[in-house]
Amino acid sequence: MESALNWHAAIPELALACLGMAALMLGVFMRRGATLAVTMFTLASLLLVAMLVLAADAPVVAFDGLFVLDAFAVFTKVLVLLSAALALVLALDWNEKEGIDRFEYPVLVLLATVGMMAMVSANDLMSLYLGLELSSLSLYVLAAIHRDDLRATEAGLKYFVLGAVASGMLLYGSSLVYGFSGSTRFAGIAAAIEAGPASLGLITGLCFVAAGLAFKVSAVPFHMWTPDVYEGAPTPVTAFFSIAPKLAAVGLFLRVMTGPFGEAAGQWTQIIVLIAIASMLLGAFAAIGQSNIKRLMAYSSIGHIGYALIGLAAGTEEGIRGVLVYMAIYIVMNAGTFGCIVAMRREGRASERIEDLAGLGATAPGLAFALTVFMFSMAGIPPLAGFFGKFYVFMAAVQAGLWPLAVIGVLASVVSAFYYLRIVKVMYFDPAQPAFDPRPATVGVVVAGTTLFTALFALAPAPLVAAAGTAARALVGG
Amino acid sequence: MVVGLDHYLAVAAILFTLGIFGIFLNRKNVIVILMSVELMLLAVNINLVAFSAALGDLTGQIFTMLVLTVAAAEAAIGLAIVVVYFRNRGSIAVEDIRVMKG
Amino acid sequence: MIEAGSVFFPLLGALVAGFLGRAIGDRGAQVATVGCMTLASLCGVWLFFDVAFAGNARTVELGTWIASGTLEASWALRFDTLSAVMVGMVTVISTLIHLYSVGYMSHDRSIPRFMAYLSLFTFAMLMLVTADNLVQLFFGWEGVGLCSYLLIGFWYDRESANAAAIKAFLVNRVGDIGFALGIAGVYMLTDSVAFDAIFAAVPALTGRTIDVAGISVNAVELCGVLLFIGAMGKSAQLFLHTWLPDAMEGPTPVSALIHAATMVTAGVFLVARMSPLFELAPFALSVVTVIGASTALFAATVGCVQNDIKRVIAYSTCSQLGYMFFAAGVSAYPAAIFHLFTHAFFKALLFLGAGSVIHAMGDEQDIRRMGGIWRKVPITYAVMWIGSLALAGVPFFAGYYSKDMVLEVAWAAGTGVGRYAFVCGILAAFLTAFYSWRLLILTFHGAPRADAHTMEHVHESPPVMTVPLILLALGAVVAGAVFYDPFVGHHFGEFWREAIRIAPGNHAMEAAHDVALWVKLLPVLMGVSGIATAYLLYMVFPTVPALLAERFRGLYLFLLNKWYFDELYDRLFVRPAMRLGVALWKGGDGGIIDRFGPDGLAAATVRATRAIVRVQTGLVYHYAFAMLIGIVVLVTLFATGRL
Amino acid sequence: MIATLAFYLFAAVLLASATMVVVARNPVHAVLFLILAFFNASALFLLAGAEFLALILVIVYVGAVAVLFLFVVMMLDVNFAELREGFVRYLPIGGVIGGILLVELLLVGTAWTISPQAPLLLAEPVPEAVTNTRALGRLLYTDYVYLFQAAGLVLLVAMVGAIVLTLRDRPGVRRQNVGAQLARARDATLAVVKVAPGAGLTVVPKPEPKPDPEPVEHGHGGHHGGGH
Amino acid sequence: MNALGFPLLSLITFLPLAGAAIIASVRGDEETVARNARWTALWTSGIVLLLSLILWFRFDRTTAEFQFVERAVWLGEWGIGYHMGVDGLSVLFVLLSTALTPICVVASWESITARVREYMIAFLVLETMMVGMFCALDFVVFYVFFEGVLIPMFLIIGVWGGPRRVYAAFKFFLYTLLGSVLMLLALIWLYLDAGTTDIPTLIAHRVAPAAQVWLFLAFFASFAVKVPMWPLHTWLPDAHVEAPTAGSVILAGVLLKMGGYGFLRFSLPMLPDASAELAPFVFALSIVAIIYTSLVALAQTDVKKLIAYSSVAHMGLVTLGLFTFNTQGIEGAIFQMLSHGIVSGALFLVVGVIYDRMHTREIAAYGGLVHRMPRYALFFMLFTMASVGLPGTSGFVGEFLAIVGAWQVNRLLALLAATGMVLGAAYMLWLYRRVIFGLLTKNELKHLLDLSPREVAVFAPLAVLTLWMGIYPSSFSSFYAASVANLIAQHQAAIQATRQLAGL
Repeated sequence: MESALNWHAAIPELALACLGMAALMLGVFMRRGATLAVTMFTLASLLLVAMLVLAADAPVVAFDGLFVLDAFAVFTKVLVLLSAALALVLALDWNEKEGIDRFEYPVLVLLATVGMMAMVSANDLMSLYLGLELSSLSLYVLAAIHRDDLRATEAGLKYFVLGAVASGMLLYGSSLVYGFSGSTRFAGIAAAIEAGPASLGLITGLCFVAAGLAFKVSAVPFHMWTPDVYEGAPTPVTAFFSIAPKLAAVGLFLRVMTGPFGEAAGQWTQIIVLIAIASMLLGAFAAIGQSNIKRLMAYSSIGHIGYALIGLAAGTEEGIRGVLVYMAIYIVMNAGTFGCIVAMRREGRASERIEDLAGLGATAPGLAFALTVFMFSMAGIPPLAGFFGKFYVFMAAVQAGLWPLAVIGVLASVVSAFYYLRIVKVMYFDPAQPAFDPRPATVGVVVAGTTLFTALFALAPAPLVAAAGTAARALVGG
Repeated sequence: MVVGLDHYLAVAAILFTLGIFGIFLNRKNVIVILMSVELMLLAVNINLVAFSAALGDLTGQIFTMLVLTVAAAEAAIGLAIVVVYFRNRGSIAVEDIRVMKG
Repeated sequence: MIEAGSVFFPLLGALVAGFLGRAIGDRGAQVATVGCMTLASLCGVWLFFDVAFAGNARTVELGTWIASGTLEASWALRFDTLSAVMVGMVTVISTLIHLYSVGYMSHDRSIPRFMAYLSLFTFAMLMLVTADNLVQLFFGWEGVGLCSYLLIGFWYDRESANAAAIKAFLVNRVGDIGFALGIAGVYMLTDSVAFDAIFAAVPALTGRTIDVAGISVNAVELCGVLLFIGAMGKSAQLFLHTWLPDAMEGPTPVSALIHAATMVTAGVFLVARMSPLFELAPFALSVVTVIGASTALFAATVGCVQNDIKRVIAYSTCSQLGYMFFAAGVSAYPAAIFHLFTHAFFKALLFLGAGSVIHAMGDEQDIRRMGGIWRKVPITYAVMWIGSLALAGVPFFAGYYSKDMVLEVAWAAGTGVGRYAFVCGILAAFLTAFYSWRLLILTFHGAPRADAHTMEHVHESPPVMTVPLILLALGAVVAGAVFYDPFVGHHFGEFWREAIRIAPGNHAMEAAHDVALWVKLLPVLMGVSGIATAYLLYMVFPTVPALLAERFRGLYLFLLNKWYFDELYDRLFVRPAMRLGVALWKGGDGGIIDRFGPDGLAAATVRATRAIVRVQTGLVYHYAFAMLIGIVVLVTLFATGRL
Repeated sequence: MIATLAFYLFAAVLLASATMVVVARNPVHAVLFLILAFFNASALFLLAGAEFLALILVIVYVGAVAVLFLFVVMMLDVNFAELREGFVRYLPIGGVIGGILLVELLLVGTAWTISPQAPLLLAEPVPEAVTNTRALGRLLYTDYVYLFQAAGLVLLVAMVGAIVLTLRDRPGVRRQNVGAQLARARDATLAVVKVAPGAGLTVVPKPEPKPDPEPVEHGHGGHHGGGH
Repeated sequence: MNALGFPLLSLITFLPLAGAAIIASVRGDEETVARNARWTALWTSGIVLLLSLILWFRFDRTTAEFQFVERAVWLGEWGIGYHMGVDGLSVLFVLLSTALTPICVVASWESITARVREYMIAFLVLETMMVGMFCALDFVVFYVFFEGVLIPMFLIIGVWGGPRRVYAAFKFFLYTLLGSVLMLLALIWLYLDAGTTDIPTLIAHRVAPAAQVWLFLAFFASFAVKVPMWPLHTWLPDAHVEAPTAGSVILAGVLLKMGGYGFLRFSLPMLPDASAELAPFVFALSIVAIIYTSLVALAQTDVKKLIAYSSVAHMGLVTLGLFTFNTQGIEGAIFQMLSHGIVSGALFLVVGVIYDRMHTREIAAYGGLVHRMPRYALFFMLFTMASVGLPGTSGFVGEFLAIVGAWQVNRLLALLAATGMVLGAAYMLWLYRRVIFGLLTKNELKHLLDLSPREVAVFAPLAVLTLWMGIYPSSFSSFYAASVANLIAQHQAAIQATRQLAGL
């Protein structure tokens, strides 16, 4: 057990937390234009910290084993920071138009990001819990930040209640794991499991922990909050929800299942398989009937989590790599898609219905093209980026011999292609509606960037795959 | 510790189950749900403390402290959300919270 | 060059008339095609003598066509006696018919197109007969089929013409299945499609069997039968004959050229060409004989009661083709080709004569509305007589030599099927003479049955039509006598050389010269009595035929309706195919595949979606309950999984 | 023996009051039962030897959290609610599922075995001869300072969150602006007017009020205005 | 690189994308954009065609080796890389794709008036996908292009299609996607088994016979839908009918070939045992396809649907030929695919001509067109005859060879396959008769104009190709003869090896 404090491993987190507080002060003491300034400050902070993360030398175990910084954490953190930044950019204009341009917004996003970074670096059940709660609490508030909007507050309430239940489950599981293994350190738990047949208590604890984490990644059957929260929360918040916390939660899920519980893989593989199958199927089927695009994206994200979990179910290095590649691509696609959704404003009001997109191909060809790229990519059609994510997770599944999972996965992807296509259909085949309001430059930049990434990923997929491979190796060992 | 760990665990288990029951059998108002969550956390704390005592390890107690801290923060945020929701909806009856569904 | 010229001049003519027709006008097109045909026929005749009589058989390779593994079919012009005979005959007759068409079609709207089709047809026919491999033969085979289709449907405004054209094409295609499979079979046996290689390889194949749907059959026999099925289609033999009478929807020169002289005889040519193979396939030959003989009789019976002048001749053609086949069937290929050769002259003559009559009568084809015009169209009348005499086998006309020969070889073969063929042939000879004179008498003699207006305008055809008639009549008179010796005389082998191979055991040809006298006389006797019967019934007692028709009404209708083959096929194939098509479309594709396939899946998906979405009630406690169920299931699974 | 009895007593009261929290019709009663439950839990902590936590539970929970609950319940003036039919309808299925869970958890509790490795894995064995509070404190501020800081951030988030959600600036509320008050010049407020004799007070000219130098901003101008 | 010194195949593949980018960057009013889009598309596809002609001249026909090979690191994964090249099996399909695209562009010149820019972009992207697919020598690269085709095609059908375009587009997309995702799994399995997705290596790789069946079925799911084989064909009539003319041309001309090419490139060489074992199953489906769809075609009242069903029947002959494993069968199948690409494409263009004028595809709405449109009738006749398989046209060679191939495997099979000769003639001639022949009685038809010079320019190259392929097919078959021989030799060796193993 490391006794050194090694606090420098947590410099990015510390820096971000301090910058967050500075941002808070900035917001408090600035009067005019505070929101813009704080947002810019926050963006700068996020990018700065991303660089800090990249500069950190991994692997380091810090704080008496509470905290770990390895390639996996670096990979995930960088993506979390980037996606948080993307979500913030999307919020800039939208919040102002909706009258929720409060400087606490970026601060909360930043604090949530700190929590997420802590999550993916967690090496102990307690740091796991604190990181999780730090991000969750911020997210609850963000969901309800449009406090005069019934749907936003309902979203916040539902998210909070269910989130609290989930964290209760996670905690209960943590307590059992602690009790039966004698340690909260991941290494200790792993050692305990390795030592002998895992006791019933430990296994039950594992179940509860898994359930709590499954809630965070919104995997079936712990997904029920997702559609309502996605629909109700302000669109930039939904965008944020669908990328950064998702990624962090998946990262955490991966770390917990492969780290402390890695030795019990034989026990949980089938569970993950079941959850993955259920998520893929539900994501595919439930989205078909939706008329609200945010709700549709919620189901879509549930489905995507199902695919990502395929890699976890495989449990191999390739599987983890697949998950990471998948999530990285997923984040970009989702950021872009939500960028398009943010741009859906007509006569000053946000529109969320899929029918509102009708004829977008004629009225806003660029936006329609971008959304088309994202939809086909999400459906997993090559040569767009989404295909490669699927390719890698399915490769892991096939390698692990998880044929039912793979077959159901590809079939579900066909079903899900249906509703992605429907959006394309509405945009291109249906008669045009009045044009949307001109979209702000910030959104345009995000959408353009993500579109380019999604469309051209096929040209140079190697760097991302290699980085994910390194990260995966750090997690499950060479 | 004077009584066996299993007793503590049993109490915690019952308490936890009660908390869960409170959540999905409750039709009255959301605050009761928040209170049920508090019960669940309490059960966790009992577990942790009991394990801590049984193992002779302080980690459990540290964990409990953290849980208490977070639970307080959670309660604050939860109640704040309940308040803003009440302002919008004029009700916090659980069955009224279903603008979004499907 | 001569070789290529004889084949490709018609193509040149066709292309010029077809593509430049608008530029060079009707006259230009006529000149171009007739000119090209004349050149071709000069080449053809020269080749006929050079190859057949001088013995300079040769093959001109033009290039590779299809090459796939060992299957190599080249574009080649093979001139041996058989081809040379055909080339000479085809080019000459085609030239005459081209010439005739200039007059006959002079009032048509699309003369260039007609001339182009005719020339194109001739080209295809020449490609057929000069093929040195089965595939090129098939090319010509299908090419003539296409032209036949185009020419039958030449007057595309007419529904009946279109229907007849399609019918001709489709029935031919049925035969072509046999042909194509026959080629495949031959290729598989001999590893080649070129004649020389096939003929070289065939003798080694005797007794080789091949598996067909689990049954082992003699491979050579199978190929023979399949090839003969192809021949049946093209030559309108029984069961696949139905298209030929309908094909008379085409302009008369077409009937003369395609449906009498050349194309329909391609089947006979095929059997003769494949004689080395057929000689090793006695069963296939028996089939050929039986089908040929039956067709000869069947078509003759139908011909007796038809009222359309061209249809009568068409059935007659059908019947004569039957003769040729049964001759071939008893291994007397020279006799078959000889009959083919003479038949080309007199049958073309008959058709063109009929065309002249139709022309004179103002496009009337029903002999019941003719009569009493013989004085007005003397040349036509004369040539029709000549043609009929030749057809009936009256001595010293062309038909006499060839038909007698055919009947003699049938008898001389000495086999059961040979005897059957002889009997059928004799009966058919009687009927042939009968319907020929029935036609002559009803058309030219008796009281005029056309309206006065038509009668006024009855006139002899212009020279451009009568000259070809006369030339053909000449052929119909002398072709038999002149070519009897080389074709089927005692030394026929020196004439045909390698072109026709007859197995040593089959000696019908030789024996035919030594048959009993009654065998030689009987056909003539039957012909004469047929003529007499017709004279009695239609000239002397013109009321009797109607009475007979009334008396034997069933038989009459049976014959009139051509043994109800069309109706049978309609019921058996055409209508079921259409019904099946609709059923498979609506029921199969729509009702089953789509309903349970994509559409069914889509509907099921939507149902599943509704059910799943219903779970998402929006109520927090339901959500929490779902989580509870989830955790319980997880724990239970884990717990029980460990037990 | 007494301790055992005490355990059963406190545990029984704890569970009973927890049940009442769930089923009480009056939310205020529910909060009060919650407080009772906390007290009993605190007692159980004591029995388990966690004095510091026991006191924290009472002080933090009862003193702050439970009171906050009470406050909100009263503020929102939630009506008494009937147990709706849903309760009865869902009770059987809910009961079954919940029952299974309970059985499973109890099974865990009773049939437990601590991993044989556990003694070796203990991160922080209870030190001898140090009070519970001191031991905890030593740990919290040394090895676990990371967690301590993180918990602090959690509280910060809670604070920011609660404020951002619930604080409202009511437009039109007058606020004391100390700076403005101090910066006020005499000239701006006082006008010495010579009143012509006989003219009366009818035409006293008022000085033009200066425009507010810092207009109250919408939204978040008030966080530093006090009140929190 | 390769003998040419520059990456020809990549250039051919990706040049259309450059064209698409140019079109996308054009600004201006609608008319300007449309005009620019048309011309840019024409120039781009024309240049691509010219470049691809280098293949025609520089391709070494004596070898079965891959030529013009290019390699590059791509996924970073060991065994998966960017690998392009052509051999005899694929080179003609590349040419077919590059030849049909400019024709489609010209054919759409006037008939597409809405969103011309997007239309032309879609076609150029489509060209990239098609060409790339035929050039790919890495399975993953192949898959990327294979699936990528769906995107532009979906849009082409959906945006510029007929009244039921949405249904058709979805059916097309989902149906084919369903098939290909299963292939993806097989691809992955193969990769894990062989450690590479490099096609030449995979061909040399031996897969355990037991696994072959599963892989075969997975491949089959993809290729059989694409071909399409009965009973997976129902997307085709819908897609064809609703697609705009040029879309139908590409669909019939190239997209259907992707299935046949897939069988040829993957199923046959990589899974020889399963291919041999399941050949009867394929035969049965092919025969059903030939007869069933021909009968259905007979019952059609819609011109395009009739031709669409005829495609299914013709492709039935292709699958039949492919699985005979003899020279004639496979060469016949390849030739039939090429010929069908030209002929059915031409037939859809033929339909497009009258559809552009009359805006109906009902057969009953036509009749007697020959009176007004003799040139049109001529072209229609030529392509009809080619479709019927008349010797001298391209349609005959493939059909005949396939039947010859089938005969060597099974006589009954050949007989049933040959029935298509009759049925095909029946529906095509009947169609021709109803549309072209007869009296011109319908008033609205009386003012039709014959083919414009632009339309003649569209048909003339196709007509020339049809006749050229029919009269001198050797100039085409010489491309693939060596490759087919090699394929068969390898197949027989593989079967032999399996037998020996089983014998031991």
